[in-house]
Amino acid sequence: MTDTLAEHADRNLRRGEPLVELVGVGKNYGPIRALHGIDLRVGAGEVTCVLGDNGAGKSTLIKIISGLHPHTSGRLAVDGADRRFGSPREALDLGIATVYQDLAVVPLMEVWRNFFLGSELVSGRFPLAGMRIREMRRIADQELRKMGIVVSDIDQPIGTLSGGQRQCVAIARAVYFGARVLILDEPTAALGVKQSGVVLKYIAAARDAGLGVVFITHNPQHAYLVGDHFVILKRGATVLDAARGSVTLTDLTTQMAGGDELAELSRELERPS
Amino acid sequence: MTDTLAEHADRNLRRGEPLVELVGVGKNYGPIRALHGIDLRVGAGEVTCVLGDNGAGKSTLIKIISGLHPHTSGRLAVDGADRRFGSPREALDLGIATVYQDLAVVPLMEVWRNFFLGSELVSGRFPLAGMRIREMRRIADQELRKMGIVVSDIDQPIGTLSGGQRQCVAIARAVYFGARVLILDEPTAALGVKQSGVVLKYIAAARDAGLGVVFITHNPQHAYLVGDHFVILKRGATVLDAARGSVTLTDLTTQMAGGDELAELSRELERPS
Amino acid sequence: ACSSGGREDSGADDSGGGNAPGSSGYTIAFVTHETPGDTFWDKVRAGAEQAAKDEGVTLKYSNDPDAGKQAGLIQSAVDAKVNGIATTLVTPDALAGAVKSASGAGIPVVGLNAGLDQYRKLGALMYFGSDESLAGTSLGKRIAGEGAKHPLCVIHQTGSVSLESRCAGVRSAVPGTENLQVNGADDSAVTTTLQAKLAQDKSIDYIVTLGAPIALDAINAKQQASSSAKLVTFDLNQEMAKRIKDGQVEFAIDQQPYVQGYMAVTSLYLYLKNGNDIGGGGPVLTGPSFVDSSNIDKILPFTEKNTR
Amino acid sequence: MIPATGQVAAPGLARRRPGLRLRALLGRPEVGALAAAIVIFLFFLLVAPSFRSAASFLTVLYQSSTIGIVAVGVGLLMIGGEFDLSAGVVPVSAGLVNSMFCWYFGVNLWVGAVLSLVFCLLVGFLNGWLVMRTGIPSFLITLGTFFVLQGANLGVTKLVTGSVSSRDISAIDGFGSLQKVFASSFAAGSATVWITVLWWVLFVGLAAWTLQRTRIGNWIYAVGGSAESARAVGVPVVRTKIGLFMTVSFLGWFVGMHSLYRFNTLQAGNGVGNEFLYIIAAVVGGTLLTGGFGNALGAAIGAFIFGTTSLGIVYAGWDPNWFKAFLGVMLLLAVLVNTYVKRLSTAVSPREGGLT
Amino acid sequence: MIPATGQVAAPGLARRRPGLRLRALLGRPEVGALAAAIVIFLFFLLVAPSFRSAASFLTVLYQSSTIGIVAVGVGLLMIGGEFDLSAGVVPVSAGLVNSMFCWYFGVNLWVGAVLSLVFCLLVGFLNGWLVMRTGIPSFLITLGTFFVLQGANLGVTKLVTGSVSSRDISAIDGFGSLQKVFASSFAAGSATVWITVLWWVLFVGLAAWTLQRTRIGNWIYAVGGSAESARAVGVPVVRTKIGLFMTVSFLGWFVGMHSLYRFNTLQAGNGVGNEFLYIIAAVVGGTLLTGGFGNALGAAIGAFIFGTTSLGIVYAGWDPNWFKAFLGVMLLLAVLVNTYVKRLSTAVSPREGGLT
Ligand SMILES: Nc1ncnc2c1ncn2[C@@H]1O[C@H](COP(=O)(O)OP(=O)(O)OP(=O)(O)O)[C@@H](O)[C@H]1O
Ligand SMILES: Nc1ncnc2c1ncn2[C@@H]1O[C@H](COP(=O)(O)OP(=O)(O)OP(=O)(O)O)[C@@H](O)[C@H]1O
Ligand SMILES: [Mg+2]
Ligand SMILES: [Mg+2]
Repeated sequence: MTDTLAEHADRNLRRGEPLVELVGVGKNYGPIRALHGIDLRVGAGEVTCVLGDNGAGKSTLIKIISGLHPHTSGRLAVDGADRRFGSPREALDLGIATVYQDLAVVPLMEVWRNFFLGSELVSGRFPLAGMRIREMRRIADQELRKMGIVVSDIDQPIGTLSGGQRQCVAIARAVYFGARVLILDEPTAALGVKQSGVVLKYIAAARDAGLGVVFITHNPQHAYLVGDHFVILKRGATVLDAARGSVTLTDLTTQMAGGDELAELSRELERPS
Repeated sequence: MTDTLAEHADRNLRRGEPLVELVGVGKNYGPIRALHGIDLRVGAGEVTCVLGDNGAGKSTLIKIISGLHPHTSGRLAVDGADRRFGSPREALDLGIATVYQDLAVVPLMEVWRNFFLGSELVSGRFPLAGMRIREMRRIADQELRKMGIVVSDIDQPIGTLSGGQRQCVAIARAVYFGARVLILDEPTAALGVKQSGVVLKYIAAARDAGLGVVFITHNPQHAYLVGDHFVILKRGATVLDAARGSVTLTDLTTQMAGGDELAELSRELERPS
Repeated sequence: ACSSGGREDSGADDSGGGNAPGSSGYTIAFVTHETPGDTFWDKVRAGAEQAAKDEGVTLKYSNDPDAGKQAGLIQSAVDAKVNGIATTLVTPDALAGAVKSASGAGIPVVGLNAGLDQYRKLGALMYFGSDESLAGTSLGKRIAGEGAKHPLCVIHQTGSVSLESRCAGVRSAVPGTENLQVNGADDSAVTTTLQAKLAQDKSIDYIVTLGAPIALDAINAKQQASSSAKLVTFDLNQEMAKRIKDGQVEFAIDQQPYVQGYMAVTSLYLYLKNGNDIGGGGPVLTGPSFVDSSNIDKILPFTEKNTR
Repeated sequence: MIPATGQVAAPGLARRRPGLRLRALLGRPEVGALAAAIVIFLFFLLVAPSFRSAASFLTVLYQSSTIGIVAVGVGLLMIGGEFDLSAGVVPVSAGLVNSMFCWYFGVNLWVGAVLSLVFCLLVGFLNGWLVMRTGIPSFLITLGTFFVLQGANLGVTKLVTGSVSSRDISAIDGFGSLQKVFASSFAAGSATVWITVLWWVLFVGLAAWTLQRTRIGNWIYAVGGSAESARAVGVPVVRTKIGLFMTVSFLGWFVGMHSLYRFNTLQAGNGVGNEFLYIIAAVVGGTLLTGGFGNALGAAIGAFIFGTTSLGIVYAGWDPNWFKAFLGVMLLLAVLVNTYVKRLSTAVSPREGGLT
Repeated sequence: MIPATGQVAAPGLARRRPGLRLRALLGRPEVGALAAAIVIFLFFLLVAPSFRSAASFLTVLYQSSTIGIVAVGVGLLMIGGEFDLSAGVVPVSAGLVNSMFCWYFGVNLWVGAVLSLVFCLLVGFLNGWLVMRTGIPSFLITLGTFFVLQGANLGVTKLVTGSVSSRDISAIDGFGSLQKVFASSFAAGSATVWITVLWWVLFVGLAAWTLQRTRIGNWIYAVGGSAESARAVGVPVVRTKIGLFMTVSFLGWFVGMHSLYRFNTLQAGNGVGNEFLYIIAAVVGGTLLTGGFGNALGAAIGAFIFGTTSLGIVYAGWDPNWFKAFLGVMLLLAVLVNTYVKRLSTAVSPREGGLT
């Protein structure tokens, strides 16, 4: 699937070029202010990690970039042009693909249909043209296998897969369709060590293929393995915005947890093994 | 909330006593064999960690113990008596509380109603007796605060909370109502470092209060911090079943990932910082 | 019986007599546009069944208020190769095709209840019934004679052709006639709607209901609205007959549904058996006849037997 | 034990902000419906002079109550995620059972009323039991019951009385007392107040209490919102749903008793189509068709909107040929006002919320 | 690049096991419905001698086609997660527009037919647009349209023709050719085959193709199964749903044309209640009321079951007073067979699946 990335990547990407830029972006859900004054820059060939506590506004941020919710203040530019997405389709058409935290799958539909949903392969341009079903099933199966996921039947409703398997389908889909920007909202949350590793490799591969990646995670180790740029959100505002060179893993962990909790925790919970 | 645990724990628990025992348990979903021949023992004051790849059958296993799905073969004993749960209520009534991977919350209902759902505090025994709403709201808010989660309005529908916040509600609920056995299916998946730490402390506290804990996770570090007993599943069968004394964290990681992937990965992805 | 007011054991089955069912060997399909549960059609059917019993005919009754579906029912009777078909012709244009296919298959068709003007054109042999607009006109003439200026015609089924033509008949005699739609499936809705109308327009001097059960609701509504409008109605049933007797309803216009049913079957029987043509090439009118205080005593006992 | 770090949290954030209380009030599902009801009511006050009297208002209330009593039950059931299409004919069946049993055997009407109650509860139980047992959608199960009852009403009545309406029972013992309970009225000035209006208020109050303040109410929302989740946390899903079906048929029985003791006789073919009105009332009142959201008061207001509109058009004296068109426009208007008011108060509608 | 470790996986596991193909076939939503249809059909063959002829079968097919054509559209719409209550009166409106326009202005009937088509598509568009625009449930929006159309049908017809049915148009230009298209029939042996049956087959085939093999079908399932998820992955939810509403009204127009050119005149009050039959047909055929699951063939089979049952009872000569009761029992039977067959083939019903 890393080869998938290289194959599908837009050929015009040049490392370091800004793909998506947010300036002073804010978002209110009715009375609830979920985000305010966020600046963010996603460059080609770079991985931007967004970290933060639960409820900090990470998902809200990526929903704005992926066109799911429009922002209520500030501005969002893609390739230098100001945009205000009316629907995720517009973002997708610009090559921005997203793995949502709740995965955005349709439980009753087959795995392969979910994989290609919204970007079906058709055999003609007229509305009732048949889909290239065999090909779609093959690709879906193949891309899932690349992640180490073997579903017993690519035709089974995605609702019957395990949580992690569903997560993998969503990731595989985004990787397959993301040509310029890849956004991942806690992609490794439901995954085992092996699958997490695969996902991290994908992220690295996407970066190497010149894509801009936004990676949301709660795991500073994971973030530090692949990130070029780190943004920490707290209650809807940026509290840290640093390049890889200017922070260490320890800094990151400290900032995120508000104290090096995990180390302390190990000590606290320490017991004979 | 660790005090919550101590308060709510059954006073008759004695460390080491078997609470739940599974012998040769299996489960088929129609044609799909999700589990077979599983032996498991949950002792009072012990943490049993269940690990395994995505789709290995971990969730299926805990659904059997919590009464959500009946097993199709083998036997399940609680306190030495053979059982076959017809509904989760029966398990709950035996003091077995569960955090499901998909959380089992009702999105449109208020946070506090979700917290107390199925175990409401009422002011009388007749069917139309009023609920002690003020008290329930207070307790729900308090238990969430203990986890470091402050929802802006305890009356907001739980569907509007962030993924991690919802996860915390489900955990807080199980901890509050679990008197003898606590089952947690990937409780830290959606959580930040801080909240994960809180959850691990809960697990330790539950163990110290004499409860039996089943802890499912993809994070061997987390598992090793608190576990007394480790079970690894692979394609529905047990591949490792060991006490804390007989495995090391490295063994565990190796077993889970089929090779010490993460270390290798770090090397693979290594880049100048 | 330990409580009064209930059923009185009438002993013998008064519709007795007749031949063994089907002894004549004829099967007759009887198709109407009844909306299920209407007392009027219940009597048409009772008449038809009595005739079938008397003449040893096997009767197949079916009904559907939707014209297209009624045509379908006639078609299925043709498929089943019955010996004769009696049908109402309330929507002659819509039924023409089905009736023609029956004649084409050599099955005699008799019209009843509605379709006075068109039954010949469709190829039906005989016709028994009144005519809705004729009945409406005669009712209108009578109340006009009594000084009606502003009658209210209550339609209890939206868009029903037969009910609309009754009201149109009334209006042709009394131009001040106003229509009102009510939900005939719900007595309280009928009552309150009428009540509201009577409150809204105090000048209403006559209420014309188009079915006996609706007239009973109208009595309720009149009381509630303390209206002094007079109440007249189409069709009879037992309860309503009592209301005529005690003067709460001025009169009812009756087209003798029992006769329509009975004659339709009988005429087919005679045509099949004996080649008879009843009516001598013209329609046989079963109404309209008026039921009022002058003749109610005679008619009341029959309503109890569900034959008027 | 270990002091949980999490306890240190920005104080006051969970306190409700000043604006929130008003918003919370406005956000209640029935507020939009109430606003809509007021708009529609004022509208008819304006256009229909004869609408402006206590008598008219009470007529509207009466009409609303006959729909509203069952609509409240249907609303609860729909919040619980199920439909009951048999609700329209159950009242007629109830009345017929009572009426014909007592007429045929000549026993006191109270006996028949109790029998009829048992019968209705059984129908409700059967509906619920079949739905839960077979897993077939309630829409289909109750559609079956609807047809069966509709047919049986007609068939049995014909068999017993020889005609398609029940016989006059006003002379049978017990009529007077039953009429007092179910169908009496008293004068209030020039107007008549029907007892059903009071019963309606009572049932709505009870339903509202149950939904908001009791554990059963909690369960109703839960089984409608997500039956699987509810089951997982120990809610007795089956019992709750069966109970809801039985509530609907109980209320159906009640309205059936009213019709019977108000009109003495019943048409066996009646009631068809009312099941639909109940659903409309509930949905206009803000109940979610897919379950899990709604309110007893809302359903009552929905019934009131429907009653006001259908009678208001008559009071206004508009062309009856266009009746349904007016009704449609008014309903749409009511729903629009409802939605608009709800929008004002919350950003997240249940339709939008939930996912993502 | 880096060889993805994940590629090493148990080969053959994703290959379908031998039992799976049969199971997959049995698991298709229409198989249960088909079994039910066969059971019902055999039953009537057994009990009703006059049912055993080609003519009867074709009459049943014709009857089923008049329901089935619209039911297929309604089925698609329901899979897409929406209702259309106006579907019952749209055919009547369509016929009336055509008939009265041409009668009043004396123009060729083809002009009226096209005008009527435009009108119907507009109604469908409006339904869909309002639903998507306001966020109000389609149940309520189309209920409004239903009432408005029902009222307008009556009001306009009375205004134009002075009665409640349209005038005979068989003498106006274009009647013959239109009748050929919409309402012709030909003899097949002793029986008559109506052209609507052929159209029905065509529409079902088209709908089945669309659902299973085209991207639009994919979108229909997706917007019904989870509109938010579908939107998130770039499915044009609004366009898809509006398109579905327009499909339903297009098919309604078609059936309206058939009625008009078969019966020459139309009653303005007709069609009410049919919307319900369409929904029943779709649901009996295995469509999920909550959307996201179902099948065009299933809806067609549902219509066939309904047609067979309602005519079968007539052919069997059973007492029409009990008609509805028989219908109810038969429907329940069909649904039970359907469910049972589906159970045989899969363990996970959509009701159970999904969550947890
Ligand atoms: N309702 C169901 N119907 C059919 N198959 C199911 C169902 N639920 C689970 N399965 C299958 O059973 C297997 C085990 O699933 P389970 O959810 O127990 O995995 P898991 O170990 O919890 O995985 P994860 O770590 O991804 O949550 C999977 O192959 C899954 O596809
Ligand atoms: N649709 C919504 N309506 C109202 N409030 C919302 C909505 N979605 C999110 N919120 C609120 O916005 C805030 C930020 O939520 P968001 O989902 O962006 O957090 P997050 O950083 O992704 O958290 P997590 O790590 O737990 O996923 C939270 O307080 C949440 O309650
Ligand atoms: Mg999030
Ligand atoms: Mg799992």
